[in-house]
Amino acid sequence: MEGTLDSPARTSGGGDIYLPRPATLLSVSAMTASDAFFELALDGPEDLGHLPGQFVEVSVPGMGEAPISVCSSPTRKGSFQMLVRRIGSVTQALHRKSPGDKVGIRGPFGTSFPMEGELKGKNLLFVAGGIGLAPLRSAIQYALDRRGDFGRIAILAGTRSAAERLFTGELLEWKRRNDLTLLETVDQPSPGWAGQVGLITGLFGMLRLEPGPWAALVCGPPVMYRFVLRELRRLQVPSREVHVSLERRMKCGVGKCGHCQINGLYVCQQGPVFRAGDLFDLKEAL
Amino acid sequence: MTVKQMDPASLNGWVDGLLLNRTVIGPVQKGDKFVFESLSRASDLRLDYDTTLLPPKKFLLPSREILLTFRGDSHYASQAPPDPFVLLGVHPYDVAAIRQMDRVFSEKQVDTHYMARRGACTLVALDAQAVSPNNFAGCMGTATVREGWDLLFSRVGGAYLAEAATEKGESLLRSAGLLADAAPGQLEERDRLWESNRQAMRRHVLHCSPQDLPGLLSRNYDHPLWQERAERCFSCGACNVVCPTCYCFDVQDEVDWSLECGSRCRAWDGCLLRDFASVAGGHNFRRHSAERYRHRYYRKAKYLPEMTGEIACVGCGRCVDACVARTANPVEVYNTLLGD
Amino acid sequence: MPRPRVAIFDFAGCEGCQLQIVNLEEALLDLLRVVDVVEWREAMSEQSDVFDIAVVEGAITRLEDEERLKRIRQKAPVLVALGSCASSGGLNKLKNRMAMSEARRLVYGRDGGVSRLDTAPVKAVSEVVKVDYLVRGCPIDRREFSYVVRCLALGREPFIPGYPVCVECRIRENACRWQEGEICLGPLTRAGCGAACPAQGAACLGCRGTCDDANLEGMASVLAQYGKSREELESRLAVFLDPDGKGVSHA
Amino acid sequence: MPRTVHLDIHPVTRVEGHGQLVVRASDGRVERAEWLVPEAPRFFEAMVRARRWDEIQPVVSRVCGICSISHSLAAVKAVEEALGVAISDDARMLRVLTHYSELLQSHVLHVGYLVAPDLMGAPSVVPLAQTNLDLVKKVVGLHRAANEWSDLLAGRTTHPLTLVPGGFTRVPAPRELEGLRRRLAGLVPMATELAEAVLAVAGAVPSFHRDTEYVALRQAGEYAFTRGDIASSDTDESRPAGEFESVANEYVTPQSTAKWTRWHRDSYAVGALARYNLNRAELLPLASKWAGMFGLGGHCDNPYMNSVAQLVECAQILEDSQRILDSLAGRDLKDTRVEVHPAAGEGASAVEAPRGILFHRYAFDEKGVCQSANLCIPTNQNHGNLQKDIESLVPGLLHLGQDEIRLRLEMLVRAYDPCISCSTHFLKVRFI
Ligand SMILES: Cc1cc2nc3c(=O)[nH]c(=O)nc-3n(C[C@H](O)[C@H](O)[C@H](O)COP(=O)(O)OP(=O)(O)OC[C@H]3O[C@@H](n4cnc5c(N)ncnc54)[C@H](O)[C@@H]3O)c2cc1C
Ligand code: SF4
Ligand code: SF4
Ligand code: SF4
Repeated sequence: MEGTLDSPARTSGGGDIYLPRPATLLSVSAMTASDAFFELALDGPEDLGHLPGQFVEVSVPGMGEAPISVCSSPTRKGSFQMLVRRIGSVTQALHRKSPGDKVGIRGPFGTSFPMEGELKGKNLLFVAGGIGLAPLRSAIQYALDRRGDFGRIAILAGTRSAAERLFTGELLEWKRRNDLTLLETVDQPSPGWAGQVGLITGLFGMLRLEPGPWAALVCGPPVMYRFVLRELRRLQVPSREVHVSLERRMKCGVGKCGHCQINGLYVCQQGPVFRAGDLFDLKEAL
Repeated sequence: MTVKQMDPASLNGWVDGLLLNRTVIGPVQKGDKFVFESLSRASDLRLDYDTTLLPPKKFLLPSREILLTFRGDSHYASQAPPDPFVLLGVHPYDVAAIRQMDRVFSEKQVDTHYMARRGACTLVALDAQAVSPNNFAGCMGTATVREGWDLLFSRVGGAYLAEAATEKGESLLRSAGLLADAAPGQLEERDRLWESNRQAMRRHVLHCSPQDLPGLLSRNYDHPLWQERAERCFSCGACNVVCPTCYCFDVQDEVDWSLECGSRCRAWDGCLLRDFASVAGGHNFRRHSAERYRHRYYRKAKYLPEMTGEIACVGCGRCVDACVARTANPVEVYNTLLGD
Repeated sequence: MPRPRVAIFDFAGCEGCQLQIVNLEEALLDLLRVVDVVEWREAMSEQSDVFDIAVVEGAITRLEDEERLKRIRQKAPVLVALGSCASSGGLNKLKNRMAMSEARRLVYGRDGGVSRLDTAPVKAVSEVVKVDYLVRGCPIDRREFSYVVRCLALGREPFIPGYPVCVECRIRENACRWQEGEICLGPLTRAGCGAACPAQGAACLGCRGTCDDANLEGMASVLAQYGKSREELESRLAVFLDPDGKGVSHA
Repeated sequence: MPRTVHLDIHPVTRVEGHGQLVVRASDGRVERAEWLVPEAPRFFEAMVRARRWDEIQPVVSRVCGICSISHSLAAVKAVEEALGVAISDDARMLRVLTHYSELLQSHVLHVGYLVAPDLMGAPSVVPLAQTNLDLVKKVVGLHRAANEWSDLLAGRTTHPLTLVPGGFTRVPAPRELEGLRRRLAGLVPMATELAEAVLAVAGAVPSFHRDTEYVALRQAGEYAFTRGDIASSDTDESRPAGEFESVANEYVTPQSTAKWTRWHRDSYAVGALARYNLNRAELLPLASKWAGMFGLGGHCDNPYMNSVAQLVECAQILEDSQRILDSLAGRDLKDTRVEVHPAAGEGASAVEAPRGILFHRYAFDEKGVCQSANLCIPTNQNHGNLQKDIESLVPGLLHLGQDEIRLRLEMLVRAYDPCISCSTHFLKVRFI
């Protein structure tokens, strides 16, 4: 069993679930001091075939593998995108890559935001803390590409400082659209930042949700969830309508290695996207 | 198929015959303990062993195993499957544990590495002839097993009875030549051996039925025992390493001196180890040793059973043997939760 | 990518760790293809002031050595502490248990005035300058050293276990020293050596320093179950793990 | 030809530890010719105080990474004497074998890695790997074999694990010993090729003689390494190990920071050449042949020839190991560890480390806790003699160029194979 340029790899279905498929980086660009944005395509004719919220295992031979969310929407075919924060071996190695270089891809893995299912027709509230905007972006793009399928769209985004804001071009674009509401904040006042200052929970006060069926999609650092969920309760978004994407340590992505367990749940199988209501009984979850 | 009989000398002769053209792994002595090892001659076998330091999982899920090799940035190759081998002399509780691993690695996304080893393995079980000091398989329903093996040996009186359950087992036994059928008296004796093993393998006595454990744990997440017992715990993971049902692993890449070629290896990991649930950036989802200590019991007796219907502890007692702090005894934990 | 230039320096120690580099044997020739060794007093006469990686062996025992180490650090983009002496001070720190005044009295009492003997308390390299990587052990493990060198050449973080020696010891199916009636420091000591000592029937002495969150209190409470005294434990700890007698640090 | 020379070689490279050489001469008159040891002292005697009897070996093993097996042997022997422990004959033979592995490893390292570059005009073994890869591979192969030999018996090459008071924590299986026997037999041709390669460039070994007192262990009927009495080339008198202080009369001289030792004269030499001079009659045939081949002769007082004596000892070690392994073959090696009970007492030992005779002494209280220690290390015993050699050598070198003088002096230092990291015990620390 081999996966090389000349002999297209088998997909995870029949062969070795640990064998990556080669992919080529189409573009690499720095987004902040520690985040870089990648566009890539699998070698060979196949599309990645992911759903919004799913992740892939990215390999850099010699460095290892890391789970990374696909941050682009499957509505945009041919290639896919990811946003990577430089924090360890694999992510550092990715930051050193240039267009044309190869990486290995396994997946897509995990659950997704049910954009084609129950979220259809609903109002969507996105809550993104820091790099949590990356997995949400695939769902935001999806909703914007199929704008007619959804009701109102509101996006709350927070970062620690203005310098850490991600996807600033797109944020500007979204800001200008009149079919969605974007509220942004940064934790600390930063030079050149004239917008809101304070924790993301502060944005909820500025939010006026019209009545209607709201669903929330939430992703951010571990400390954020408890406070955001409290605000969502206050806004009377039912917990079964709250979809959170969680991060855990993960080594295989396929439910074997045991690392990503939250109590009895596997983040790579029953997650990374969970319904908040399913997590309340789990002491380790939020 | 009928049960056959074999005297110990011809059993040895049969094993020596097998060794001519394949790998045979069996229990041998190491110091005053026992280990499973690749045999060089049948006379090294210690079929009277009580338990081994490590369970036979080390031949199905090696402590360190190459998953794939790579060359440059885009050439990956799966590791070739192993040659067939015979795993001989596995006690019933370890057979039960292997069955649990079989499920984990074959369900949903099939782990071809484990399954290739498993497929290459002919599993020859052996009813225990001695009971180790901390064994409680009798309480967990694994002192005897009626499935999961290809061939089962039981020592009754001066002879071994051999029963094959699969074609693999039968063909292995065929290589022993013509064997006499077991006498009815011998079969009765084997029943008595099973019954006595079920009784003897209760060196610690669980005060409830295994089926009650998930419910028991549901009620005791915040019980003070977790903290109290974890105070002595070294987070040394010995209880994970020696456990036949623990299979969690870590994956690391290594390159050779070319810096271009190398391999991706998986190695045993353990949920008691501090960094098991820590992520990049420094957050650790089970930072305190009490959280990890508790997780192990929950995983064995609640989380996995809720998925599979089976308690992920077969009562081999190895964790009790291996814990320097003497704090890893599952029966003590459950009985304390039961209030006994 | 040009080969990184490596310079090897030594301070107070037994030079056993440098010897482990020599003991790579044939692999040393491979190593020399991956890195360019520009200075190594023990093995060669060549010297150089320009290098990318400084490998420092030995503990720091004199003020003049602190100065020399600082000069090395200034020139070194990356600094690797080699072995226990450099990583933690090693067993040289046993000397610190004796009050300096007593040491001086004992020394000067007979042959006073020899300035070289006026040593300062022993320090680890990291107590004097910033250290980027530690290769622990007394002596270092050759495989681990090779692995770290390859990681540095590749530009990645080496994976060094934070867990105790018992993990590797159980994997090797060694007889546990505690069951043989000895005090083994494996449960408190960082793995990575492959449980070299228990594999040879000897108890772990803790030469690789403490593991993450080493549970010293737990160890003290376990002693009685094995009929061991706290005195005996402390004597063991003094050799490598806790030479200052301050209780095992979680560093 | 009146010459002005100003040399300050610091550090002398390709030796174990930091050494410094200072030579100053003007108008052909030597003003200063000095061997200095600027290495930091490490206070091992202080470090072992208050350690328990079973912690002595692990601690003092760290005196020196090159000769840790010798230090370990000296320590366990002295502890055994102090606590009144007698080990089995098998354990004793295994210890000799273990010791041999270190002697071979150290000698190959010294001759192959550190001295050969001088003889072949290279600054180190690194460029030799380009020009003389075959030879380097042979050296590496021998060194590896010696190390794996240590691994088998001592548990590892540096800081042995199996050597404890009472015997061995683990002994090799008979099949492992048989494997070792075969392996060692295969090394003889390899060692011979190394010896022949050195012989081919032996012309580069300088000729310099100074009448010297040599001190080494002597044991009737064997080329002594691990047991025997302390003997001198000056007299027939010998002393038991327990009286080592009366041999190594350490004294302070204003000339040096290092302490010197003297027995019958102002200084004496220890090491392979000393052992050869005292024990050459006991050499086995192959070693005798090599000694003849290199022209070591009946008594040799050219210190540069110490490296050659080391080569001769390699042959001796390989040959004697075969004899020991033959006698161990097929034997049950079970009783190789006796139980040790802590007790009050004092004990001393003498062992031939690769660099020369090594003395240890310890005293214990009734709980087996160390009360005092004294370690007397070969390189220390050589410092004074090396200084005397330098003083006598330098005037005859002044007609040479500065680089040549430097090389000759460095070669002399290297010939002694000083192990300065171990010698940093240069003041005796006594606890009262
Ligand atoms: C579902 C999911 C989606 C994710 N999506 C994204 C994304 O879109 N973008 C993004 O940037 N990140 C994402 N992450 C996080 C990302 O996977 C990690 O940051 C990444 O794995 C770090 O890999 P690395 O090799 O660079 O770091 P590593 O070098 O592996 O580790 C960095 C740190 O992790 C810890 N660590 C890692 N391995 C070990 C080990 N074996 N033993 C002990 N400690 C260890 C250590 O604390 C270490 O300092 C996602 C994670 C998950 C689970
Ligand atoms: S319970 Fe015992 S064996 Fe398990 S990690 Fe804790 S100390 Fe180690
Ligand atoms: S938890 Fe302990 S007793 Fe149960 S199977 Fe694992 S090692 Fe055996
Ligand atoms: S011998 Fe030491 S390292 Fe090994 S398991 Fe026992 S305590 Fe741990």
